[in-house]
Amino acid sequence: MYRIGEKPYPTKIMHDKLYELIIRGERLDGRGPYQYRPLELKTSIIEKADGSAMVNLGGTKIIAGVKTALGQPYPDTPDQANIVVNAELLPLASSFFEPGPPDEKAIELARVVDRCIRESKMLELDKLVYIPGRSVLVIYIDVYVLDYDGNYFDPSVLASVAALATAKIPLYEVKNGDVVMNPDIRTSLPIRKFPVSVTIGLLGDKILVDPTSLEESAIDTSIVIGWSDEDEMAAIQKNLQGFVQMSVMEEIIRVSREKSIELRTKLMEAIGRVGAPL
Amino acid sequence: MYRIGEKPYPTKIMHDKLYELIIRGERLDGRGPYQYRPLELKTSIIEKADGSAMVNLGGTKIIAGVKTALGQPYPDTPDQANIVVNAELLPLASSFFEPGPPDEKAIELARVVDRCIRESKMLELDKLVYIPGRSVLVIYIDVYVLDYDGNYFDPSVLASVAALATAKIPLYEVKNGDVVMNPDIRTSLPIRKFPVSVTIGLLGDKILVDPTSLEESAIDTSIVIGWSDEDEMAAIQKNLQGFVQMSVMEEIIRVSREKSIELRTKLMEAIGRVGAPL
Amino acid sequence: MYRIGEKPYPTKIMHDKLYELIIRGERLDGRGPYQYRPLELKTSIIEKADGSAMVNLGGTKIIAGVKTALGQPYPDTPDQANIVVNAELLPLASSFFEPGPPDEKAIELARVVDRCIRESKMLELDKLVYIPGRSVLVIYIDVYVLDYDGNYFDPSVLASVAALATAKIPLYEVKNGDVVMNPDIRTSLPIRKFPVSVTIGLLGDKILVDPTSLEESAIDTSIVIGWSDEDEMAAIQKNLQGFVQMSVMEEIIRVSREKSIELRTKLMEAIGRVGAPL
Amino acid sequence: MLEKVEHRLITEDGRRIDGRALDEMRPVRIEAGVLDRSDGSAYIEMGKTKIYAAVYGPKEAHPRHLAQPHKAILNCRYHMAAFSVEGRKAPGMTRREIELSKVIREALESIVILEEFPRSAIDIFIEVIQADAGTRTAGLTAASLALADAGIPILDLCAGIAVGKVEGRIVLDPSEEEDKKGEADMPVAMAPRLGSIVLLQLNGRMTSSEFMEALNLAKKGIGVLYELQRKALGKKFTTFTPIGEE
Amino acid sequence: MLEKVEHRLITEDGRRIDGRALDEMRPVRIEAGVLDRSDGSAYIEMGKTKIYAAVYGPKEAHPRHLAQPHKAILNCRYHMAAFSVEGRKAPGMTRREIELSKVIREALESIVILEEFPRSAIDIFIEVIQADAGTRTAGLTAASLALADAGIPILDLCAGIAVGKVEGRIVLDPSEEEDKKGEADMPVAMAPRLGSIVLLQLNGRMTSSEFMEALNLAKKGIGVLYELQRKALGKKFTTFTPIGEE
Amino acid sequence: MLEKVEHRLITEDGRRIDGRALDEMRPVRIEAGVLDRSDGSAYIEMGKTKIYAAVYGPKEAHPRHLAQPHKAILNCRYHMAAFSVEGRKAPGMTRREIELSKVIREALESIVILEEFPRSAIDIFIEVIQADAGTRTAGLTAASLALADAGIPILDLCAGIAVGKVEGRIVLDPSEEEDKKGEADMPVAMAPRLGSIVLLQLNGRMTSSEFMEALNLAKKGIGVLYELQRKALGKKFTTFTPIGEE
Repeated sequence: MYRIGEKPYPTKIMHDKLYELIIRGERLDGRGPYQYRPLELKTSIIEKADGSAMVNLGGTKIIAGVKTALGQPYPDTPDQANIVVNAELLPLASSFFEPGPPDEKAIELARVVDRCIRESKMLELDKLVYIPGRSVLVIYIDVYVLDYDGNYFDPSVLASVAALATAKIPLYEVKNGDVVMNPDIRTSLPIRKFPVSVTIGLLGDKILVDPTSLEESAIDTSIVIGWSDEDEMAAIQKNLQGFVQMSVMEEIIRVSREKSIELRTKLMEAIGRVGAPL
Repeated sequence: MYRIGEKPYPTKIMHDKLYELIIRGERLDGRGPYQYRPLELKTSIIEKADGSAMVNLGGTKIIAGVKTALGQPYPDTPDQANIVVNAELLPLASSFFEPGPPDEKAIELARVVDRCIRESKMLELDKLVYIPGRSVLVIYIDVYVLDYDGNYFDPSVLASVAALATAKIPLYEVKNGDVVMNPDIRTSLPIRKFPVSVTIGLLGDKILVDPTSLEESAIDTSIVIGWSDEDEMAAIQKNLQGFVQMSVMEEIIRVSREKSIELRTKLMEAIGRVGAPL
Repeated sequence: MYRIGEKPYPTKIMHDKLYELIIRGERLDGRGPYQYRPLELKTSIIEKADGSAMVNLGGTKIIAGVKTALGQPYPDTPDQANIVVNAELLPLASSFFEPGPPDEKAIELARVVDRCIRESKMLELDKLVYIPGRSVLVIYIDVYVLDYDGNYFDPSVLASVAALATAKIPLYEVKNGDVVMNPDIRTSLPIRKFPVSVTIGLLGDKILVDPTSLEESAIDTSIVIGWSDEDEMAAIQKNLQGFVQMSVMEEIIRVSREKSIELRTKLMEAIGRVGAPL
Repeated sequence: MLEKVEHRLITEDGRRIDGRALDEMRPVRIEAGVLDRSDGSAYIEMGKTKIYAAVYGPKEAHPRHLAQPHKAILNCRYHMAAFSVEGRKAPGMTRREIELSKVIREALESIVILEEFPRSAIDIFIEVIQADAGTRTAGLTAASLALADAGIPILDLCAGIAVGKVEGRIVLDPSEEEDKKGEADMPVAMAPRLGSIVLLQLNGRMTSSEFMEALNLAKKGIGVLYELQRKALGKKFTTFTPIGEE
Repeated sequence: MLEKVEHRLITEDGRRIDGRALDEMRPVRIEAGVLDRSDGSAYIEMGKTKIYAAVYGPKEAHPRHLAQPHKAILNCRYHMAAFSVEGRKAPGMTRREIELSKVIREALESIVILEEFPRSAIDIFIEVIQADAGTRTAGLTAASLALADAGIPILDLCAGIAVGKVEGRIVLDPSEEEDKKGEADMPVAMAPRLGSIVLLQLNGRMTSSEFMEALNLAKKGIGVLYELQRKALGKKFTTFTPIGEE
Repeated sequence: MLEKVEHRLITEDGRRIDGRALDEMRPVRIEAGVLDRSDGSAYIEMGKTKIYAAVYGPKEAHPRHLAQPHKAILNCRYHMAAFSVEGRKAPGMTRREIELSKVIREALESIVILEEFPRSAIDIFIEVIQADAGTRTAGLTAASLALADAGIPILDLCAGIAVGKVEGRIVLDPSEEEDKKGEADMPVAMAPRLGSIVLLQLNGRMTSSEFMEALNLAKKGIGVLYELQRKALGKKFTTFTPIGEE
């Protein structure tokens, strides 16, 4: 699988070293191939946001905040609330990130987070419509990468979903044709699913879950799979150059499904939804 | 006329060579001084546009599309429809074009096309007003240069005029003070004139019509003249550095008028308006 | 106070030279430490603006124009007119200024001018509200630096205040719930204060007022102080790298107050308000 | 006040509303060498989707600091004409166009032998003049052909197509209506001779087994496109052979 | 409900509403050397149109890759102050300002002997502080003077003026009202000693013969401006002579 | 129709509405070394204001033409998260953020010994994740700590705090409500050991004597922050000493 000369020399050495390890089921940081780094998830850390969460996944630190406002629906979805996802790879987080407007990596991250939330039907968007075609809830999700040691997809989805799941939004009511905010009551967002994503790196036909940034620089390619629940995927994004062999696809799906269940369990614990019926 | 040292050396050689040819009435590609390259014009190639046309003029390929929408008139023309012309020199078309927002050349192209259409009074803009001061038709004309071998002005005007002349726009009606689209009927734009532009290159006091990109790099200067009809000009744009001798202006006007009649005949044929009274 | 190596070599020489002079109470252009350069102020030079002024302070030339329009108030100030200040360091004015959107220096200048006007309560903004929360006057102040020989703050404030103080704006009236312009009458802006700013350069613990651009390149740091009137400051901006010793702050305030009185007198003369009760 | 009647996208006899079978793609037209100025170019039509692609390079990378000492850099711009869609797309690159430019570039980086041209750049421009579903995969198919047309050494051609899930059924090459109203849309691109996936995205819900069914259906469609690419190229370079194939 | 009464722009005795004859230009004021920091500068007033121009250079071209081995590059920015027009122009360059910067630069490139300064750049900045018709030609007239004031070698000064067609008559130096309500506006600039046109645009309709009449009228006005330019310059460099003129 | 009742911000016994004394600052938390990737970092909380700062460098300055032959350049970006404020701040740098980046950078340039690293660059990033008054001074305090954490030689740490005038009284570390409704807000930062002010701004009205009172109160608060900075640093480098201090 390895193509000579494709990577600059030091990367080639790292690639070979990682490959040698992985065929023995090992990784540089001592993890097994399918093992996530330690995960910490804290919610409600930004009092001025409707919802917020910070996730530490190994050395990757991500914060997500949710704000809501009244707005007009998009013309093609007059009876649905709007979701707007913005992600920024802060220059604080890595010497590889530059200040400035979101680049293609940040835009891809935002759009993958958006897809996991939107396509999983996580939110009951039709319940957040106040006057169809005219007034709906606009849900802003802002994701910032604060410290970056590989795999920003999975903790960004976790932080966004946790922020949404714990958000307390104003209660809006229609009075005499106007939408007014009830200042006394805050309410939860109507939630159906708890999507999570699993990022898988490939070294030839070998799988390694949750790559660090060192691993990312040396692997052949990578694929992110978003799961709505135990049985359905909602989003996929192959996201580096390189090949995925047709022959490993089934294994990728199988592993990602298994890990998604594990991540969702941790998510539910962190947001206090353990055992809660959905 | 020729100024030593003005052009880099290879350009100077090309300039001299072209000048030697033109004084014998010849050009590199075998054309006469006043001869256009072969012209092809196809309309209605983009089903999703209200009107569209593709023009091949020698090795220059241009596509124009017309879209319409309801909008507010400009404050100083409350009783006229709006025209918005945008042009892009796609990086696909030439190694001299860069990706990114329209640069000064693209903006100039858009504004010359706009001037030919607007100043010729081609469209009866006052007939596309639904509620004066509040609701008028907005006509978007988007011009893309797909392949560039010199002279993007003339085929851009041709493609834009052909797209407008063959456009089928929705029928709007005012009902109870609202403007509503009649979904069953599509109608033509009200057209008065068929403007065309003629681009003329100058080598000293010698005229050469429709320069190629090789010729453009070596000529002294260039001038674009838009004709509303056989008798009236609507737009002029001198558009490269360099001098136009006062003494050749009359000949430039004469030749451009003659060529404009020839181009308009081809345009009318291509859009099926041969013999149609205007 | 002077730190070795901090400035490039020629700047260090200039710094030392200026310091030697200033301890003798002298400056390169013959001025005393607390002396402003010659000041000229002309108003009403742009007929198309509601108010305008040009200020020459030594070799620094600044023009400010005031335009007004109807607009919506900001949500947090529903019963106040809006002030919008824009400043541009035109590339015309100095080889140090680049074309393009306002950079950090231009933005700082605009915001310091804004602060002097806003925080001094110069304008009675509550008197320019036509329909609270919906329709107020928007006052645009555009400042352009045309020629730059140091200290753009003070003449920018002077030009802006003079343009506001001499502006003739349309009279707006509320008729049947609409705000309409009375085309026959123009009126003055309601004015409470005449703020001025004083820019002070520091060479160690030595003060020099109104630095030239040569001085600016060599001084240790600089501080701009805006005075609402004889007794109250409205704005301060330390605006270069470098230290201000705590021990000189009182002297800075004292000198700036004294100079502000002098500048305000010149301003009042120039706008014909001498002796006018406020 | 009328009740919303759900449009039936698939008839009882397993036909789609445009008459196609579930595993049938729209009419395709692929041509190479359609633009003169570029070093390589291609044109593709899939139904009403119409796309030009052009390649410039290898050429000097600039700005210089972007040049890579061991290989060429590949730039890719996927762009839609303002009139290519319903309504009018505002000029300028949308976030969607920026994302698609990235995934298409990454797909093409997999097949181009970048190490042959250290310090240089290869530019790929994809211009969608009409968008009617499947533009990213059709654009990639055209771009891959344009690279070959430019004579740039590649490991293999690659081609792409979308598969969808519509009313519970897996369909090949969804139409715009199927894409919008269906449950899932999955663009896939492969380098067929290498048995490798170079682009893979999913928008919408699928189970594991549906995914595998969809992936295999995509593979079938890609095989057809691959043959059309080779034919289009054959007209120009009758001797073209992907590297390593004899 | 009132009937629109057409404003008569030209009276029966051939006068314009501001009292000028058809071939009469507005009061002009031209000065050189008005800004200290720049290498050369000028100020022009034509009626209420008020414009500064400044020149910096020749200086090192940067970024370096823009430098030309055989000549200087010339940059030009025509910009209007926000308060220069009716209403308020938003800050930032409009499409109109970008186009005019280009045509003015091309006009000036014709007269500057760029070959004298290989690898360098000359920057020209035109700042319209009040716009009341004829700004591009007045701006060019000031810029040409600023170039001479900067001591940059030029083949000739150039000057420009607009001519218009108003109620069927050709007029010199149209006012803003004539420009808006008239049938045509034609900015022209020439290098008079060389008998050459360096800028020419037309907005609006004219026949061939009207065009030639307008062009000749422009030439007349340009002659007047040229003399004013030379006088303005004379105050500074009494010995200034365009190259080749003895 | 209700009469507006003025909120009393200071009670009769000289307490503020959040219970603080006039010269009392909000609870503060300062930590160093909180982000792994950067060369130095810090975190600060002052009340609900929460800010990260990170330092990268010294490293090669690029683009190259920005490099200074005699010293390092210092870049600083003060940025607020979209969710950090009431409402939602639009992404992208506002004019306010650009100005604050400048004044914070200038403050830090005063303390960093830039001459030690000719031709290089030091980047400072300040990310406000919650803004509840005093962000520029808290951000500067964190950035100064991050510089020390990165081992970059500095003349002294610097720390900042705002002082305000509220209902005629000078208060330390105004809350957001005091900032909005009060008469003046004055951010101050000092390098305490050097007795020098590195940042000073005033928004609002103060007399000379009020100003001096406010400045002295700021100095007091800064002293407290300075000790907290040194403690935070001590946990990492117990031997840290500002240059020249023995």
